[in-house]
Amino acid sequence: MTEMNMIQALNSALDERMNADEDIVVFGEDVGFFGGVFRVTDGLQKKHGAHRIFDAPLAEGGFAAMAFGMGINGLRPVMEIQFADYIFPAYDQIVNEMAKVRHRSGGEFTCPVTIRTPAGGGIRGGHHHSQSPEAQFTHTPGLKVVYCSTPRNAKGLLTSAIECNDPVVFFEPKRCYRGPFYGDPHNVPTWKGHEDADVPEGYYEIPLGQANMVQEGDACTVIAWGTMVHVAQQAIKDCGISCDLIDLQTLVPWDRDAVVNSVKKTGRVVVVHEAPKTSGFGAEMAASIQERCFYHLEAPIERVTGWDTPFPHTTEWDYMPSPSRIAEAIKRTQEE
Amino acid sequence: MTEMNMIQALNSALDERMNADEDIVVFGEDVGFFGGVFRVTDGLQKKHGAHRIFDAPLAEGGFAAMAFGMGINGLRPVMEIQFADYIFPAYDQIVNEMAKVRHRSGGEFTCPVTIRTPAGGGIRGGHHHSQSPEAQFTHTPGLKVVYCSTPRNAKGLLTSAIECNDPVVFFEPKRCYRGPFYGDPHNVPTWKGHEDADVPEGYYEIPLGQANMVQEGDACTVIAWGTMVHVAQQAIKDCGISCDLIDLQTLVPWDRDAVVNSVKKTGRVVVVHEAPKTSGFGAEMAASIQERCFYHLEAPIERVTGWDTPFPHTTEWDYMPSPSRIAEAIKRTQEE
Amino acid sequence: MGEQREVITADPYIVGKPPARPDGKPGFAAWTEKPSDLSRPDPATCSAPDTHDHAHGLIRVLSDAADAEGEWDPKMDDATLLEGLGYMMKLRVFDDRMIKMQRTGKLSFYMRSLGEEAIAIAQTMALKEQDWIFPTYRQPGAQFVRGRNLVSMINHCVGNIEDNVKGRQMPVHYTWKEGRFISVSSPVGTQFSQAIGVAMASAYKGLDEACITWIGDGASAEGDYHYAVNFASTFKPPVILCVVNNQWAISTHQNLATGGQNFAARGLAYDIPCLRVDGNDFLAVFAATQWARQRIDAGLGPTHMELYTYRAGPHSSSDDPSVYRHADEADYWPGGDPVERLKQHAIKKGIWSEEKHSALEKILDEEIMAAYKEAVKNGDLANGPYPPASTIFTEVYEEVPWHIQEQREELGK
Amino acid sequence: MGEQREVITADPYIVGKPPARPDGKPGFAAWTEKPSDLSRPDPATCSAPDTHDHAHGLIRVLSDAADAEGEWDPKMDDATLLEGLGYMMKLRVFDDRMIKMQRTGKLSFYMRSLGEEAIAIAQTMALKEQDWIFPTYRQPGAQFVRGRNLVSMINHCVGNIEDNVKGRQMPVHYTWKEGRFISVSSPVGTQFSQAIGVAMASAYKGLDEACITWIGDGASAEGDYHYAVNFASTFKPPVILCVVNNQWAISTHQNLATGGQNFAARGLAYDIPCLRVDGNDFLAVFAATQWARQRIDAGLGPTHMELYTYRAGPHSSSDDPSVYRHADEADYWPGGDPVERLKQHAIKKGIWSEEKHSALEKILDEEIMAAYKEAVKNGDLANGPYPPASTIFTEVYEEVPWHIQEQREELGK
Ligand SMILES: Cc1ncc(C[n+]2csc(CCOP(=O)(O)OP(=O)(O)O)c2C)c(N)n1
Ligand SMILES: Cc1ncc(C[n+]2csc(CCOP(=O)(O)OP(=O)(O)O)c2C)c(N)n1
Ligand SMILES: [Mg+2]
Ligand SMILES: [Mg+2]
Repeated sequence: MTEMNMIQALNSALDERMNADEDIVVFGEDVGFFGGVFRVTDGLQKKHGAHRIFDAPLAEGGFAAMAFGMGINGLRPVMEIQFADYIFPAYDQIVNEMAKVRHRSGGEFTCPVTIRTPAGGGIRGGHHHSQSPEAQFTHTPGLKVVYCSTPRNAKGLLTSAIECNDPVVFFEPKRCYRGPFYGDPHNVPTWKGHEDADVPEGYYEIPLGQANMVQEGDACTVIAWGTMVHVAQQAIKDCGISCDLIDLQTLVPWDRDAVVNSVKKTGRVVVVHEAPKTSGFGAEMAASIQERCFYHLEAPIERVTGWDTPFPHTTEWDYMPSPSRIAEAIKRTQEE
Repeated sequence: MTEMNMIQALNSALDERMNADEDIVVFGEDVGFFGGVFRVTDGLQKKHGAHRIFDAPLAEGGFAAMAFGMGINGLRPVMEIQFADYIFPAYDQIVNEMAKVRHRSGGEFTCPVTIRTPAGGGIRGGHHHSQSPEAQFTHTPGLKVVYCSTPRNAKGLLTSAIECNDPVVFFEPKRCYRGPFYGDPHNVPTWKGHEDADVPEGYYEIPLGQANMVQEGDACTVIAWGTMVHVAQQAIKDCGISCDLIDLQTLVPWDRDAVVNSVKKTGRVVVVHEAPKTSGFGAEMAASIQERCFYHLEAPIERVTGWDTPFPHTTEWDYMPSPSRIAEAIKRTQEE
Repeated sequence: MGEQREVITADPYIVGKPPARPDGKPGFAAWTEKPSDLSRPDPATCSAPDTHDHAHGLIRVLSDAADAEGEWDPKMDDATLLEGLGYMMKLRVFDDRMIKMQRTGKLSFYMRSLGEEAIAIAQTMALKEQDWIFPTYRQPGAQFVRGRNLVSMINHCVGNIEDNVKGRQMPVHYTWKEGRFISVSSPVGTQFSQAIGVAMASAYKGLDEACITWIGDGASAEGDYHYAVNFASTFKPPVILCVVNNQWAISTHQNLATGGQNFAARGLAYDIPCLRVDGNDFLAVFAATQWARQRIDAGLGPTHMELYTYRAGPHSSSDDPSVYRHADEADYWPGGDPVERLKQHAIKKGIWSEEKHSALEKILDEEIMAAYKEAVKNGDLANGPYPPASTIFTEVYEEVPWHIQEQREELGK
Repeated sequence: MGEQREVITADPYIVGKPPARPDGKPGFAAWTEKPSDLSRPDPATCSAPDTHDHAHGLIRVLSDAADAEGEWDPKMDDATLLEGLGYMMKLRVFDDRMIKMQRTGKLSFYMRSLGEEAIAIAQTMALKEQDWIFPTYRQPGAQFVRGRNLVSMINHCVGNIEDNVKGRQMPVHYTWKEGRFISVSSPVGTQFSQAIGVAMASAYKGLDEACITWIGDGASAEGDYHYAVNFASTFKPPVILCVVNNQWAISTHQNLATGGQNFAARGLAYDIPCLRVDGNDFLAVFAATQWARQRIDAGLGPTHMELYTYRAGPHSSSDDPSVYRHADEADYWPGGDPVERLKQHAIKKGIWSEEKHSALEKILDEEIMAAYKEAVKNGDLANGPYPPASTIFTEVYEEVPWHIQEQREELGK
C-alpha cells in the first residue's frame, strides 16, 4: 500500500495495466509528453513509448473513432477526454458506434475502449468545465458507466474498466483529484491521511457493478457518486442522522442488491448528484427504487442535485449540492 | 378544418409559418426540391424559394451550427434531422451551444431554432432508424423537448415550437406519419376519420408545456407520448380498466398540473415510452411523481418501455411496448 | 473538373442544383481525359505534391475503344480479369434477385451497387487477403471476392434465424469477420474515421495489413471525413481512404453538397497523395488501389482517392429518383457501365464473347436462385422464422447484466 | 513551408514532436519569404486557383528592415497606423494587468493574446463597423477597436455584479452584442461553423454585413472546421475563415496535430481563395483582411486564411509551458513581435519614437488601472459581491418555467 492522491492512483492503474498488457494504448489531448492537463498520464510516455501513449489531434470525435477502430482490431485503447464537457463531439461515435458494435455484428466485433474523463464542478470552471454528463450515457445500452470518488476506487475501477471487454465511460471527479471535497470551498484537504488514499501498488481491481457501502446506518439510505460521496458524508455528519451511505461507483449496471437491501432496511432515500435534476441518474435511481421497494418506503425519495440550469462560474457554490441541502433532505425523509 | 395526415399537418404548419414570418428558413438533408424523405416539406421550396428552404450538406453537426448562427443573427431556422438516430453528430452544437447561448451571453444572444426529427420504431428500421432519443435532450437545461402524436397536435405544437424563442427539439413519431398505430403491425389504418386528423388550415397553436388528456378514467393514470399514446389507448381498451390517458406532448417543461392532478385522483401510474428503460424520460416521470404524490400512490409506478438493448430489426415487435405489456402493467397497478 | 457548378439561386447565397431535374435535359460534361494523360509515379517515393495532376485529372486505363492503355494499365492477366468480370456480374445478378425479393416482402429494404460494381470488387482484388475492408452499404461486392457464402449473405438480408447478425440490423448491413469485412453501420461516415484506428492497430501489432474504407460524396460533409483525412495525415497509418463520388446523396446532387467539385484534391493540403480515378473503369480502379497498397508496402501510409462514378439506380428500395432527377439521366452519363466496359475489353482481347457472357449470367442466376432458395428455408422477413426474441438481450454486453436479464424474463421469450 | 516535420517515432506509425522540448534547442526554419514575393490579385475577380501561391507562401508587408513593401502594402495612413499600434499596446497592458490580478485571486483564470495582438486588431480595423466578430478566447482585442468600455470588460473578467454575462462564464468569455462581438464559448471550434449561419443570416436579410471567425491550429482538427469550410464552399456566404496557427495547442505542437503543416491551402480544393499571412505583421494582416472584405463587397463570399504566428506566452494562467517546450523558445521565433515590428516601422516612418511609445504605455497603464479600480468597486471573484444567485435561474429560457422556479424557491436566494 502507498498513499496516493487520485491522480497518482489513476496513473498507477494505467501504468500497471500498460506493463501487463501490450494491447493497451493511451491517447487524448496533451496526454503524451506533457502527461495531461491534470497530470494523470505523467511520466507514462517516457516509460511506455510514444507509440503507446501519445497526443491526439484536438478532435474528440476523431480519436473516439480511432479508439473504436483499434478496439475492433484487437487493441484495448484508453482515451482521455480533457473535460467531460468536451465529450459531446464524440457522442455519436460513443452511443451509435461503440455501444452497438458487439450487438450489431452478432458478436463478431467488440470494442473494449475505456473513455476516461474529468467531470464535475468545484473548480470555478463555469458552463463548460464543470458538467457531469453521466446520465447522457446511462441511457445507452452497450455502455458501462463508472464514476470513481477516491484514490482507492479510482485505481480499482479503472483497472476493471480497462480489462472490461465492453466500452466503459469512466468519470473522474476533478474536484477530488488532489483531495476529498466536503462541500466547503475554504476547506481544501489533500488525500493525506485519508483511509481511501491507501492504494495497492500492484494489480488492484474493484469489480464493475459493485457499490461501496461507505458507512452504515439505519434511518436513511443516501446514494451518491463522485464528489458528492464526500459532500454527502459531511451532510450525514452534520445532521447527525444514522445513514447508509452508498457510493454507487458503477452506474450501469448499478448494484441492485446493495441499494435494495439498504432501502428495505431504512425505508428512506436521498439520491445526490451534481448534474441537473431533470433526467439525471437520480431519476433512474428513484424510479427503480420505488419499483422495487415500494412497500418499504416511508417517505418520498429525495433528489438533491444541481439545478436545471447551466453550471455557473462565480456562483457555483449555490449550484452544487451542499452539505446543508443534503442534510435538509435527509431530515425531510425523517419527518414523515 | 381539413382532414390531414401527420405529414400534411406538419407541412401545413411550416407553410403557414413561412408565409407569416419572413425570418423562417428551413433546411436539412433532402428537404428542398425533393421535399424530404418522408415528404414533410413537399412543395415548400417551389412556394417559398430555394433561399428559404434548401438541402443542406450531409452534416448534421454542420447544419446545426448553421442554424445556431442564423438563430443568433435574427432568423428562425427550422432544421430537419432525417432520422433521430442521426442527431448525435449535432449533439455538441445542441447541448453545449444552442441550449446555453442565451444564458452564457447574459441574454444578449438567443437561439430560436426548431429541430424537427422523425423518431421511434415500427418501420423495420433496426438499430439506426428506430431510436427515440428524447431523454438525451431532456437532461439539458435550455432546451425544450416536444413529441407530437397526431396530425392535430403535430401542427399545433410545431407552430408553437417555431414561434418559441428557445431552441426546441421536436420529435415526430414516424410510425404515425400516415396513420395511428395501435400496436398491431398487421393493422395499418390511415388517419382518415380519426378525430385528431381534423386540423385547422390556418394559424393553429398548442402551447408548449401543456399535456393533452386523451381520455379520462379513475383507476389509473397512463402517461405516454408519440406512437405510444395510441398503443396505450389500445391497451386501456383491451384491459377494460378506467384510465386517464395523458399525452404529455411537451416533455420539457412537462405539464405538472395535468399529471399531478390525475395521479392524485387515481393513485396509480403507468408511464410508457419506446426508448430504453434506464434513464428514459419515464424515470423522470416516476421520480417526480413519487416526489409530488407520494401519499396518493397506491402501487408502484410502472414503466413500460423499450428494453435496455439496441433496437432490433426483425424482432421489433418484441421490443416495442405492446398493448398487452401495457395492459399487464395497468392491471398490476390495480392488484395492490 | 472545371465544370461550371449549376445553381438555383445565387441570391442571397448560392444554392446549387443538379444539371437537370425530371423536366430538364440531363447534362454531364464530356470526359476529355484519356488513359495516356497521366503518368504513374513510383509509389515507393511519390509525395503528395507529386500527385497534383492525378488529383485534378482522372486516372483511366480503359479507353473509349475498350482498349487498356497508358501508364496505369495494370497488365492484368486474363484469368484475373475474367474473375473480376465474373464478380461484378454476380453482384449485379445478386442485387437484381434481392430487389425482386424485396418487392415481395421477403426483405424489408435493399440497396443496390448498380453502376458502382467495379469499385469494391477491383479494389478488394488489388489488396491482400489479410487487409481489412471497412465498407458502406455500397461495397458488398468485396464479399464475393473474398468468397463469402451466398446463403449466409442472403440469410442476413432476409433476417432469418441463420442471419449471422441475428436480425438486429437492416438488410445489406453485412458483417463477416472471417473475410475481414467489418460490420456495416447505418450512420454514414463513421467507418471512415474508424478505419484509421483499424489501420493503426494493424501497424501497432507489426502486421502486414492495410485497411480500406469508403465514404460517399454526400457523407464526405460529415466531421468523420475530416477526422479521417487529418488523422491519416498525422499518423500515416496503412489506410486507403476512398471517396465514392456517385454524384448523388439520395436526392441531393453534389452541386448542393459542396462548392468544390473535386473531392480527390482535398487530401493534398494534408500531405496525402491523392488520385482521382474513373470509378467505372475496372482496370483503373484496380491499378490505383494496387498503387496505394504498394505505398503501404513501402511504409508510406495513406492514400486518398476519389472514385468518380454514377449511382445508376435508386438510392435504395425506398427511393424513386424520377421525382428528383431525369428518368433517363443515366443514359447521359459519359462514364459508361463498369460491367459493359470490362466485357467489351475482354471481348476485344479475344478472351470473352457475348455467348460466354450470357452463359455466365445464366449460371450466376441459377447459383443465386439456388442460394436464395436454400436461405429462405431458414426463414425470411415475410414469414419468419426470425432469430428468437432472446437475441434482443444477448451481446449487448459480453455478459448479460442483471437488469437486462430481468427484462428478458419479463418478455418471457 | 516544406519544413521537414519532426517526429518522435515513425514506427509503427508517425508520432510528431515539436522542434524542441525543454532540454532541446528550439528551431524554426528561417523565413525566406519577402514582402515582394506575392502579387495581390484583384479581389473582385480572383478565383481559388489564383491564390495557389498565396496559400503556400506567406503574405508579408513589413520587411525585416521594418519597411512597408510589396503589393500588399495597404498604404495605411499614419493616424490609422498609430491607432492600431495603440490598440495592440492597450491589449498587452490590459493582459498584463489581468494576469497580475489573476495571481491575487481577483479572477479565476486568464488567457493572454501575447504575440498575437495584431490579428484580431488589424482584422477588425479592416472590416466594417457592422461586421460580426465571432472570436475565440484569443481575439478579445477586437473589442478595443470597437470601443468597448474597459470597465465592462473587467467587470466580466472578475465576475462581479456588473458582469454583463452575470458570472456565468469564465473570464475572457466576453459577450458584447452592441459591438457585434459574439459570445465566446469554451468548446473550441464551434464558432467556426456557426459563423457560416451568422453570415448567411446577414446575407438573407440583404444587409452589407460580413462575419469573421477564427479557429486555432489545434482546434482545426475538430469537425466544425470541416463543416465551416465545406459550407462556405457550398453557400458562399460573406464569411472570413481564419486559422490562427500559433504553433501550439496547449502542450501539443502542430507537428503532433496534423501532417500537413500548411493550414491555409486546405481551402483550395473547396474552391475558396486561400491566403497565408504573417500574423505578426500588422500591415499584412490588415491588407489580407481588407482584401477578403473586398471580395465580400463584390459578392464573392468566403476567404480562408491562415495567420502564421506564435503563442509567445503560456496557454492560460493554468499553464506552465516550460514543462513541455524550451523556456526560451520564443526567442528563436523568427516572426518577431507584432507590437515591436509596427513600432519600429512607425519610428522609421518618422511618426513615432521611443519616448512617445513609453509615454503611451504609461497612459494606457494608468487608464487600465483606473478602469480596474472602477470595476472592482463592483466586486471581484476573491471578495464578491457576485451576481445574485437568482441569476442561475434566469435566462435559461425566455421565461422561467415552473420547474426552475421551484428550484429557485428551494435555493431561497
Ligand atoms: C449520419 C447520417 N445521416 C443521415 C443518414 C441518412 N442517409 C442514408 S444514405 C444518405 C445519403 C448518402 O449519400 P452518399 O454519402 O453520397 O452515399 P451514396 O448513397 O451515394 O452511396 C443519407 C442522407 C444516415 N444514414 N446517416
Ligand atoms: C472541444 C474542446 N476540447 C478541448 C478543449 C480544451 N482546450 C482548451 S484550449 C485547447 C487548445 C486549443 O489550441 P488551439 O486551437 O491551437 O488554440 P490556441 O489556444 O493556440 O489559441 C484545448 C485542448 C476545449 N476547450 N474544447
Ligand atoms: Mg453519393
Ligand atoms: Mg494554437
